[in-house]
Amino acid sequence: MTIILFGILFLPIFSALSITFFSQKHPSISAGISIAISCITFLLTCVLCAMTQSQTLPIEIVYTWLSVGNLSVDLGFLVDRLSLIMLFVVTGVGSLIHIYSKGYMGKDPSLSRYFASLSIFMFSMIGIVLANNFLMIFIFWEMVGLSSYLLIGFWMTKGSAADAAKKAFLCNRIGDTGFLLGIILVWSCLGTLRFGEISNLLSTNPAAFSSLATITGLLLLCGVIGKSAQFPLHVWLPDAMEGPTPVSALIHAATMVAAGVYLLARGFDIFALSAAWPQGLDWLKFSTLDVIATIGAFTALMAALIAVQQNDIKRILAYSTLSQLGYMVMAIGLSYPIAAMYHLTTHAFFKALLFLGAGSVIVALHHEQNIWKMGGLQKRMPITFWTFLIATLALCGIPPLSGFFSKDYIVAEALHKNAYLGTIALVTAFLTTFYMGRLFFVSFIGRTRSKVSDHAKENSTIITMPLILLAIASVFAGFIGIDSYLMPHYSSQSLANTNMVFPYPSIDQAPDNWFKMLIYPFKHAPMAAILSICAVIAGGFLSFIFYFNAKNDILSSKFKTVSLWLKNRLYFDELYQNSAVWLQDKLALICDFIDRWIIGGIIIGIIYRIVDLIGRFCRFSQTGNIQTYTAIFVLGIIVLSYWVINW
Amino acid sequence: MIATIETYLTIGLGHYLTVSVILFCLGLLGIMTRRNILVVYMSLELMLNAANLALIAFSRFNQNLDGQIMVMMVVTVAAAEVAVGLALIVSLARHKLPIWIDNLNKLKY
Amino acid sequence: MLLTSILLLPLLGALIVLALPASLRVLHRTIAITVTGIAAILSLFLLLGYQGGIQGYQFIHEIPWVPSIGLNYRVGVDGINLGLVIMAAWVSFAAVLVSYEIRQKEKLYYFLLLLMCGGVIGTFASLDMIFFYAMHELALIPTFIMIGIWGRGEKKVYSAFQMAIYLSIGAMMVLAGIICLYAAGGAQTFDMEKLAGIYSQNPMPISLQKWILPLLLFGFGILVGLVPFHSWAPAAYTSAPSAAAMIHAGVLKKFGLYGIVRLILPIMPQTLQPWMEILVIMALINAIYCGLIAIRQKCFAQMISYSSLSHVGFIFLGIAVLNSIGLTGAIFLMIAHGFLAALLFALNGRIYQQIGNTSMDSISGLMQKMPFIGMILSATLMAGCGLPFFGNFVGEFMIFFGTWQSHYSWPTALAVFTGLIISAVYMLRAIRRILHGNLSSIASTAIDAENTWRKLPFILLMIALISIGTYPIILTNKIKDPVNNTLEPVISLTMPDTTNSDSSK
Amino acid sequence: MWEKLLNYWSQSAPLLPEAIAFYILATIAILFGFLVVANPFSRAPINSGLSLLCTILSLAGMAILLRAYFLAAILVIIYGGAVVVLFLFVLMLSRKDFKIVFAPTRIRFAIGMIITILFAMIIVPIAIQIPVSTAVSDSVPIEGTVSAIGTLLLTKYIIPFEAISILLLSAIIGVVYLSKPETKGKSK
Repeated sequence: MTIILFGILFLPIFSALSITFFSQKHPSISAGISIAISCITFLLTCVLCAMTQSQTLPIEIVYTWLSVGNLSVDLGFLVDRLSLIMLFVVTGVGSLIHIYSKGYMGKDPSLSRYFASLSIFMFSMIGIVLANNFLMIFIFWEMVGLSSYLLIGFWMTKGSAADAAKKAFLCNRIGDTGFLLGIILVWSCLGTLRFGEISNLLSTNPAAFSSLATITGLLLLCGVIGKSAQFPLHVWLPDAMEGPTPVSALIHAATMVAAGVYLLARGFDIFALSAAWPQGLDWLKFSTLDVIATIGAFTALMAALIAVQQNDIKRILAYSTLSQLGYMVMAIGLSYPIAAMYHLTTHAFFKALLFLGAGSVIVALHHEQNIWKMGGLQKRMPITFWTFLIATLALCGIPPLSGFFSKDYIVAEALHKNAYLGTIALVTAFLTTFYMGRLFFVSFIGRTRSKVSDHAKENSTIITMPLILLAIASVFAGFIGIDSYLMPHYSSQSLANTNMVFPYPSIDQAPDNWFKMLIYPFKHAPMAAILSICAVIAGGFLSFIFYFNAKNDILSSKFKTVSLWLKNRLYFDELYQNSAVWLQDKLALICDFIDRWIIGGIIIGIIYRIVDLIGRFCRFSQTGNIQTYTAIFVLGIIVLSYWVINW
Repeated sequence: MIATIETYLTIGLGHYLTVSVILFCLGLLGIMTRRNILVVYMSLELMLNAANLALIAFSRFNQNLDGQIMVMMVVTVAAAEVAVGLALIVSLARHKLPIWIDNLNKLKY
Repeated sequence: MLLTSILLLPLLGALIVLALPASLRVLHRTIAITVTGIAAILSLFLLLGYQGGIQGYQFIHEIPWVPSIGLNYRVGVDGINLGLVIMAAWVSFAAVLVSYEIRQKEKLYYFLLLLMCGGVIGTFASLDMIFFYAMHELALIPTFIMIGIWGRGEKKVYSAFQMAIYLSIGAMMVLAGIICLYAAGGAQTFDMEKLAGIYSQNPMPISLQKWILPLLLFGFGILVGLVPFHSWAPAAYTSAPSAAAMIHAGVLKKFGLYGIVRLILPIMPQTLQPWMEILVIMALINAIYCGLIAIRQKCFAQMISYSSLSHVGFIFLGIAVLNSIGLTGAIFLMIAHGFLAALLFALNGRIYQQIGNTSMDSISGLMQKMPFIGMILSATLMAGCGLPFFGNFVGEFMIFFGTWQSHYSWPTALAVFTGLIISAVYMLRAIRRILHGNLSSIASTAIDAENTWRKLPFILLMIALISIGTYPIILTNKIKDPVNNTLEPVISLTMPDTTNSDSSK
Repeated sequence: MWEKLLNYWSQSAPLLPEAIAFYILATIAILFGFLVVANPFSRAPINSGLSLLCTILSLAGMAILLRAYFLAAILVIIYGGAVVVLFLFVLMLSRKDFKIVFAPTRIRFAIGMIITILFAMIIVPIAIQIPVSTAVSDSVPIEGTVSAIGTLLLTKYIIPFEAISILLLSAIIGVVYLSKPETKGKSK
């Protein structure tokens, strides 16, 4: 067990190191090492899953990494259902994307660097998943930030890519500041950073945080906001699409951005604490979960809106990712972590598939990303077309496909708990179908809109094989009972105070065959299921009207102002540029001015002048005349001897 | 009264030291006032000799010869010093450079 | 004996270099590499041979020097200076290795460099205050000469003098403080250990502490570059040849911080608290203010100088919070920052040597020309903005936790903000400007490190940085016991009832 | 009274010659010392030189009174025979410049006098204070004979002796170098 865990965690970094040191000049060997190792980690994960079937979870293996005073940090593995699911997603999707990358990036001269970075990513992501304490999560959290930085800026000679990488890293850092402070608060209130101990402590004494509970939760949430690109810090994710498409699929759709949701699910005990504010701030009544739900809902809606008017295929998908992440975060905010994790898993499959499909199209069209220059691909690229269709339907939430189930749980819960959030969830579902329909109709269906799309050809097996596998996963992920697998993880813990409503009151009542599973949403919350299907149909229908065989975007010509705002992403980038960046720039300018002119110029200048003046004055005593010197010398002796004699 | 006369007749360390100090002060005066570099040198020699007198007197009244050895050293150093110093003065004179103290004031700011 | 041989080897090498004729250029370099290399390898035996859990110093070697005033040559290590000695030895080795850029007056250069190496190792190994001080001066004076002779840019002489004046003032204050400590102890000893013992038995009078503490604190502060006494640092480091900058910024500057830990904390606990509260604020100003200035710099060398000052702010913070987590973090960060600063200045030297300036406006796209240097540079800059698995992160987060533990809530928040964001802003900006983007014409002639010898210093320092970052317990376990001893008088004074709360969980 | 005086005479008679000699020598030394520095009649350097000679001779006499016979000889030979003669040589062999006489400016003289008097006020009282009883009898005669000084010089003071020989040697070399006539065509 230990060996397997160590293998899963450290094989990828071993691959990165061996690529860096030995095979930097041989891209194909590097690719081979990296792919092999990611597949091995996937196999090891399967073995781990099989092994844990018979054991009681969670299993915790702890080594001390650092211990000073009462601060103790572990290198610890926490294996429970949550981490197993996430591990499965990461290694599974990860190894498929490794394979796909070989086809997508095949001719790039720095392929070795690419695979080394990808391996670092796998290492860090697995680290997050397996971590048993907050600081270890933070460490790997930073490391995924690094690998994301390296991969977004992979084509570093391109200025926009380098800038996007920098932006991503900095946005993440802003979130991480809060995250680290939150970790410090957790440590100082509870004295431990291990998840297991934290939930035990909180179950015995929910008031352990006393008045700091909500602040701690909000600070930890900052990390999530940064990593999962939620509302105030969402600006980096669309720019991150400058990276290679497989990277967008793996890091910026399926796994890394979902790490925020994973963290919310992991530390749910802390987030679920009821509102408690320190004195002076107690007029703020809301709890962490309220904030989480609001941010999630807002992000979901906003991103879906922006996606409606984007033209770059990857950017549409990026905003779609934002929107879906918003769903997941909202689910957590509704104290419903299982649904969030469920949606995370299914979303990982179909969103990765969407990105890989987009990548396939991009390769076939020689790096054309504008959807208005695509079109008519269904005949020319059949595999890509069909798999992309499946993924689109899954994302929209068409019943038998996986996206339907996970999304429906969230919508149902939202409607049940809060009418506003429910409405937002439904509107977002409608918008999702609309923009995905737009994307699909414009880029795949209808006539070819440019020469490149006319000459498009289906890609080789190495690209299509992962597509097919992911398509299968996207179809069936809804039936394999991910939700019921996760249930024991939470029911075993003290979530009584969170008022969790779940489709199944207990695991025994979970539907036991696929048909029951299929109809379960209609049985459990028929209203929600029907409403969301209606929203999907409405969205699909509208997009069909607007975009089937359309020459140009009707919306942007009809609603010019709205369209302009949406196209420019509601001017968030400009806002930040003119506020935060401006402020930082001016502060730096002031400090530099003080240092250069006030400290370096005036103060040192004044001291220099004073010393200089004294020196000028004193040098008059140096007349050059020996007799003067003698006189002064003798005077000195007189004074000294007088002092010595009369003391 | 008798004892007072006796003190004048018994020549002790103090007498010699007084002479030595007076000579030393005279030499000092010469160094500080005279402008001819040669006379300054002579005044210097006067001071050295005043010191020599004191050393010899110490040697005598302390009943050991170390002071006299010291005088030997002083004399030797003085000889060397006079030789080098006069050579310098001669050299200055030969290059038609000023030899007056007031003019030898280049060593300043 | 081991310590003595580590510190004497470079000095011996310096004498050999001095004895050889100036025309044997290769030989000077070979000797320098050999002696510092052996010293560096010997220093690892310190790490291996150090026994944890033993009170007091180890590897002590003592030679009476002037017994009448209690001045002895006495070297030894405990957890606090163990890492610093090893760091000094390795940075010295790396500094000698990068010196191939020096093409004139090599004999003098290697003589001075070896003096510096011996001096920095000696500074941290000495347990006698006078030797501690004198070894620092031994390393400092060559720095001044090296900047003046082999420095860069037009202002090198000005920078050298500025540095010399600032540091002399600081060193004089420290010397005065040391003499006061000696005189006030009344035990005729310069030995730090004995002095600490004496003062813990009968504390120094408060009226005296009131004067000695600020004297020492600001003396050491000037030596480290505490804002507003920091102006010498950017100027000197920009002008210095890489080896001098590496040793000075990496190792020698830690003299002041180490001095505070050794001479102020255990000896003057009674008046410490108010000054340390001031120091917290000054440390934060150091970190934030210098960090913000670093954002504005156009010259890479200036930027890393300011970033180095900013990091020093964290170390001050770790010391000033007066608890074992913070102080352990501070000492850890001293070591990590030593490697980091050495790496940065070595890289800066390489870029300067290849391109002729280090202006971030004119250089870009260097990654294409120098993949190896570029990789090391990105890794180093990332380490500088506190990425995990590099030594700096470990030190910084310990300092953050320590600051919070001492109930400094806003300082913690500001420190975290600086450590994570401001440092990231300027470090990433440097990567973006220098390494990424299109290749600028000025950089088109640059070449990567040619062979393994040229790569070796970077690799060694990088390995050191990563190994202490991934396996910090190797140092922290050794640091924490002496740190607890150092802080014992302070803690027992300030909170007499919570002395036991420090025992680990 | 006469008896007392006779008694006193008989007691102090042995002291008298030495005392008389000392007072005479001291007077000469101080008088000529003054003439070296500030001759009220002539400010010619040659007069200073000759006065210095007289001072030195009287000092040699005092050395004899102090039983430092060898040193007395040395003083006469080296100072009187070499140093002063060297001064006189330089005076006579060089240009007229040396013989020009400058009166000291009054202010300079005044400052010099003040400082000297201050100095004397500090030092002289110390010298005068020393009690006469420190005078020694000749029961244990310590005499600065050649053999005594030579023995001491070559045993206890051998290292200073050698050092001083090196000094002399270097002085000789320096003087030779300085007084060497300049070779032509070699610019400064």
